[in-house]
Amino acid sequence: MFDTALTTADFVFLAKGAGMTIVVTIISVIAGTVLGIVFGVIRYQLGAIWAAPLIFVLDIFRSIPLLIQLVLANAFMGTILRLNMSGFTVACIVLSMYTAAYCAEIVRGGIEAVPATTRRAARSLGMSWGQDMREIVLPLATRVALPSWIGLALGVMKDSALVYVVQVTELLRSTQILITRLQEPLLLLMICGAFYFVISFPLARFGGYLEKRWSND
Amino acid sequence: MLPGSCETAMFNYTFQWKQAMARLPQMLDGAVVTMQVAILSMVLGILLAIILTMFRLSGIRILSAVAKTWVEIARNTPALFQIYMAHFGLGSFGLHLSPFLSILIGITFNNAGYLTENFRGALKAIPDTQTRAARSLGMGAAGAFRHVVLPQMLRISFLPMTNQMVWAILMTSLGVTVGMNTDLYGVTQDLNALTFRTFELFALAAVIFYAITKIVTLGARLIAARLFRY
Amino acid sequence: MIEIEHVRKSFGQLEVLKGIDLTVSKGEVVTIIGGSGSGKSTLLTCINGLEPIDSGRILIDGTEVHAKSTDLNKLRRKVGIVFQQWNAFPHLTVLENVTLAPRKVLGMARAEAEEIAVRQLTHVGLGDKLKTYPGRLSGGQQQRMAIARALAMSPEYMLFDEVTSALDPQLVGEVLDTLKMLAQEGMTMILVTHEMAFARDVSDRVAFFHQGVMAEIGPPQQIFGDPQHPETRKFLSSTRQ
Amino acid sequence: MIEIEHVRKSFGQLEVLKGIDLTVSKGEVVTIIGGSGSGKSTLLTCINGLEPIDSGRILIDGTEVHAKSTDLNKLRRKVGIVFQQWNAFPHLTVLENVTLAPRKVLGMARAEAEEIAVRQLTHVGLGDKLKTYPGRLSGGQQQRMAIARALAMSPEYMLFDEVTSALDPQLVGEVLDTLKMLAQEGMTMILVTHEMAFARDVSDRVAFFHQGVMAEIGPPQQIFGDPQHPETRKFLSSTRQ
Amino acid sequence: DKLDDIIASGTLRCAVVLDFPPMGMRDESNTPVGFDVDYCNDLAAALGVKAEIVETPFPERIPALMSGRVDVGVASTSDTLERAKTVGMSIPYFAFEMAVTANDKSGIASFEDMKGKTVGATAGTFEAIALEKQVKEWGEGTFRPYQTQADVFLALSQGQLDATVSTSTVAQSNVKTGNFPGISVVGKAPFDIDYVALFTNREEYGLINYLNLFVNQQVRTGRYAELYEKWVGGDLPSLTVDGVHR
Ligand SMILES: Nc1ncnc2c1ncn2[C@@H]1O[C@H](COP(=O)(O)OP(=O)(O)OP(=O)(O)O)[C@@H](O)[C@H]1O
Ligand SMILES: Nc1ncnc2c1ncn2[C@@H]1O[C@H](COP(=O)(O)OP(=O)(O)OP(=O)(O)O)[C@@H](O)[C@H]1O
Ligand SMILES: [Mg+2]
Ligand SMILES: [Mg+2]
Repeated sequence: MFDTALTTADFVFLAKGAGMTIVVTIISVIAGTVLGIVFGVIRYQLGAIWAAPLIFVLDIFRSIPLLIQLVLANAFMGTILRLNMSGFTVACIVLSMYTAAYCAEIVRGGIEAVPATTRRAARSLGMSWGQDMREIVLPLATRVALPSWIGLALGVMKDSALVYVVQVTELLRSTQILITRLQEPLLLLMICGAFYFVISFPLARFGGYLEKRWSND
Repeated sequence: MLPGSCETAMFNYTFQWKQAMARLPQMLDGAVVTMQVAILSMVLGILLAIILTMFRLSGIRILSAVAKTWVEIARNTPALFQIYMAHFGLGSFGLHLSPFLSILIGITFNNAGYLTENFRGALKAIPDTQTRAARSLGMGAAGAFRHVVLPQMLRISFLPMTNQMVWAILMTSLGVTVGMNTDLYGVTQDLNALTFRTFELFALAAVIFYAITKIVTLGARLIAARLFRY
Repeated sequence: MIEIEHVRKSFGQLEVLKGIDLTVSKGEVVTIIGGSGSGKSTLLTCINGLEPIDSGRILIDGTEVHAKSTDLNKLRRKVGIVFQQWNAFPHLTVLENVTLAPRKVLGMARAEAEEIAVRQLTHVGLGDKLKTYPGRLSGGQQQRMAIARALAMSPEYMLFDEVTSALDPQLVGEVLDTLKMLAQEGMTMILVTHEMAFARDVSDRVAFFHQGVMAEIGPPQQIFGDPQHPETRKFLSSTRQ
Repeated sequence: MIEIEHVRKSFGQLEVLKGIDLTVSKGEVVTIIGGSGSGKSTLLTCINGLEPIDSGRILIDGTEVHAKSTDLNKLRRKVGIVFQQWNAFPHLTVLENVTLAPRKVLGMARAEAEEIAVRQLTHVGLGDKLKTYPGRLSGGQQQRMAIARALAMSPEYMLFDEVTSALDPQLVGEVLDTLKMLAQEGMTMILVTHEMAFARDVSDRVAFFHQGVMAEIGPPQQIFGDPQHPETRKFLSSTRQ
Repeated sequence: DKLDDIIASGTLRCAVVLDFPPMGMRDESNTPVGFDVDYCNDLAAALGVKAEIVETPFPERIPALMSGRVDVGVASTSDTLERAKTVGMSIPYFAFEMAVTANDKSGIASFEDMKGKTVGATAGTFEAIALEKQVKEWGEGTFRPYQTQADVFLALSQGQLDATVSTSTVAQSNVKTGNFPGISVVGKAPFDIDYVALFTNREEYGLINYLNLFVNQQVRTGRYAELYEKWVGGDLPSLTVDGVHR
């Protein structure tokens, strides 16, 4: 179909890039979600006034281009703190915080969606705060939050294309490298785009499905 | 540690805030370009999203397929990819766009996709009886949409639109990949190449970006308060 | 004159109107009563062409509503309708709600449209709420605004679909008073209501619907005083309790 | 025994309880009546420590509810409460709703908890709904499930806050019957209700609340037959109409 | 100090730009090759350690060093005074002449012809800074910096750019590959010779001293000429400037 100079080795190279995209995404989403839950619960428990410093810090991660966050974190950890960190580590740290900042809001929204009366009922049965959180709030909030969370995870995967600035060769960067050598921008970009699409689309659909199903009851 | 106030030493690194502050006017010029791109891409994005929404509602299969494809590609591929595609992808067809146009088209494409999806949600929240009421007053389908449904749809999706605007501002930073060097990120990067004061320059850019997004969200709130008094 | 001839209408499998015949002359007030799901609302929406019909025909002053050649938008100016659910346009003030259609549909100038709107709103007792948004109005006020909005198009016929059934009891009266006033002014109206006392008071004829069929029609004295159809009796005794 | 002594409670500026005194002995059924906003619900949530109080004290079997040293989670096992709004856990089946607290709070084994749950659910007439999710239950069934859920903790006291007021009229009866059954079994209860006939029937004493004050308390015959306080008279005549 | 650290760690990490043929590029199996890659390997061999090539786009070379991700930059970095405020530069290890490469359709035949056209170069390079200044002086035409050298040539061959200024070696090498149809080298750019240096942290005098000596040795032993012949070919550029020491 296409007359192309693309070799198997090049596909392996692309696959490595895709692998990097996935690894960075998975690490950041997991770490970011754990942090996000912690931040979200703290944010909810403290209320808007006491949690103001936390809100401010998290807001920063949502108000500055990810590209700048990466460059700054890179410069800060390396140049200023002189920490000997790989680009991969920096990428994961920044993306995790970025994820956490959004995730915290999702978590808070989820918790707030659990009716106060339901929680009162749990407490009045003698359940402790922790039991209430685990047995009642967590499962109910998850229903509200999961669709948005899937959207967030996919967003992080797409945004991970920016970690090239800290010398991580992920999918889009691999594609650019191959474009350099092979000069077939259109074909290569199509392959790259298709990859993102194939991962993102079904999951996004699944999120939409969950949202629809759970908003009914 | 006030930027510009002094040269601060921290660990082994000596901050040179003055150098960065001296470039502030250039960076603010960049911020203006960033805002131009963001605002234009929003205006165009909203118009396109309205058109795509009408495509979806039209019931004409090919039109709703166009809208669907647009939305799915915009939502399921990286913005950086979309912008790169607008420049080099279209470039392979001999369509040459300036960096400004490339980034504008890239972000507009993205905005339109996300907003169309938002509008769909907003439409669901407007009861059917609204259209019925308008139609029974003798308005045509277009009139009912324009005078009754559309204003309510825009109001319901005002908050998502504000978020999208913030996104658009942040996305302008991707313009560098298509040769843009007049926006805030591009200017910062050029200055960085010149002086290599990476941390100071990008920290300053970060502060400017933060300020812009805050002003925009605040402004949006004021506008909402004025526009939507019901 | 509204002429309804053998109208049938189904939603999917469900036949909601099973051949309705009804003629409403100029100046007449016809009330439709009947159980939930008996097809009352459906008939009204068919009359002004919001719903298509399966067979039969509906003529308004001789124009067939569901004919292809009919300009429905034009026809609907003649036939005002107010629904059960409040359907105020929430993004417009009361005045804008009422002037919208005259301006956009009839192409009236703003000043003229506002003059008419103020007159109609004053008529229904909302002269002091012009700049208010519907969200700030009570349900009864919203319904009266909807009536004024329909009247501003100077319709020759008005259809009312349970305009009081979503209202708190104390708000019902003010809306019914508005309807009564309209009836006394000679407006031709078809109204669906559950307020039996009101129906008896205001109607020239009362029609009882049962499962898509017009089981009985007659003057209010007869329908309420001496119902012929067993279902009518059942219905009336259940609402009277 | 529940002893309430001079309890005061404010939400911000608004003083909701203005010094309440009430002692409920073992096996007694006390009903609280009163207008909306008079502080009835607030008092109940103070009794089981869901809300802090500003001054005074509440003792349950001699333990001060709001003392710092009190283990509230432990105390609450003694005091079951069922609220006005249904508060079923929607993600759990009826059986799981009832077994959750015994298992997690009392550390019961699943089998034992389920045995108790089935017994309580059968008691309130829901023996056939064990695997159903609350979303599929009627309001009355949900309230009965909530009662069974509270009973499964073997509480010594039960508080009921207008458990029927959000129900359709035909569902009220089944819940009231359940409450009556509990009263007959000797459960100590404080219940807030608007069902006067029921209150008269079931209570040992009836308390009338008015604007944060317990205006009057006495046996039902006296309160309903010969109310002393003018506000009580006003309230009763308005609810009787 | 850093010199000891490198020897102790057993690896020398070099920042190399890999879309800058023939200095740095990738072969068919996508492994890094080029003059700079060999140069780094030589340096590692001299230190008795293993070499690790860290790919860095042009704008990210210094950040990569500053963030401790690399030890030394072997990345064709021009030794400007501005940059020396931030990093420590060795003596020049290579010298570029600047060439103009144009899209055949643009009709550009010399540097002067670029006036008024759309021109571009790789963001953050010596030639980009010089060219942007020139475009401003001309007062007409547009300048566009791209993130990578590859993007510049891609844009050039697509016709998005009319011409570019790049090091002559890069220009020759890219035109030679045949990957970019419709472009050719049309002449020299009248910019100063671009001397490029190895760089490392500013305060690492021991390492800088070592790098200076290493560059000197590469020339002395003929290895410089050998590598030049292998990757570039033609007249060996001189690495010294008349009339001044260093
Ligand atoms: N758009 C629709 N699609 C499918 N079924 C419909 C639709 N509208 C109405 N129906 C069905 O048609 C039947 C008649 O409905 P209609 O609203 O005309 O009843 P009604 O007499 O107005 O009742 P009510 O007193 O409850 O308003 C009902 O069974 C209803 O469920
Ligand atoms: N969490 C709260 N924050 C602020 N005010 C509250 C809160 N809970 C209750 N109130 C106020 O306290 C007053 C008493 O409320 P409470 O719920 O105890 O009344 P009630 O007697 O139970 O009324 P009802 O019969 O309507 O349930 C009301 O004015 C209410 O608005
Ligand atoms: Mg109806
Ligand atoms: Mg209450």
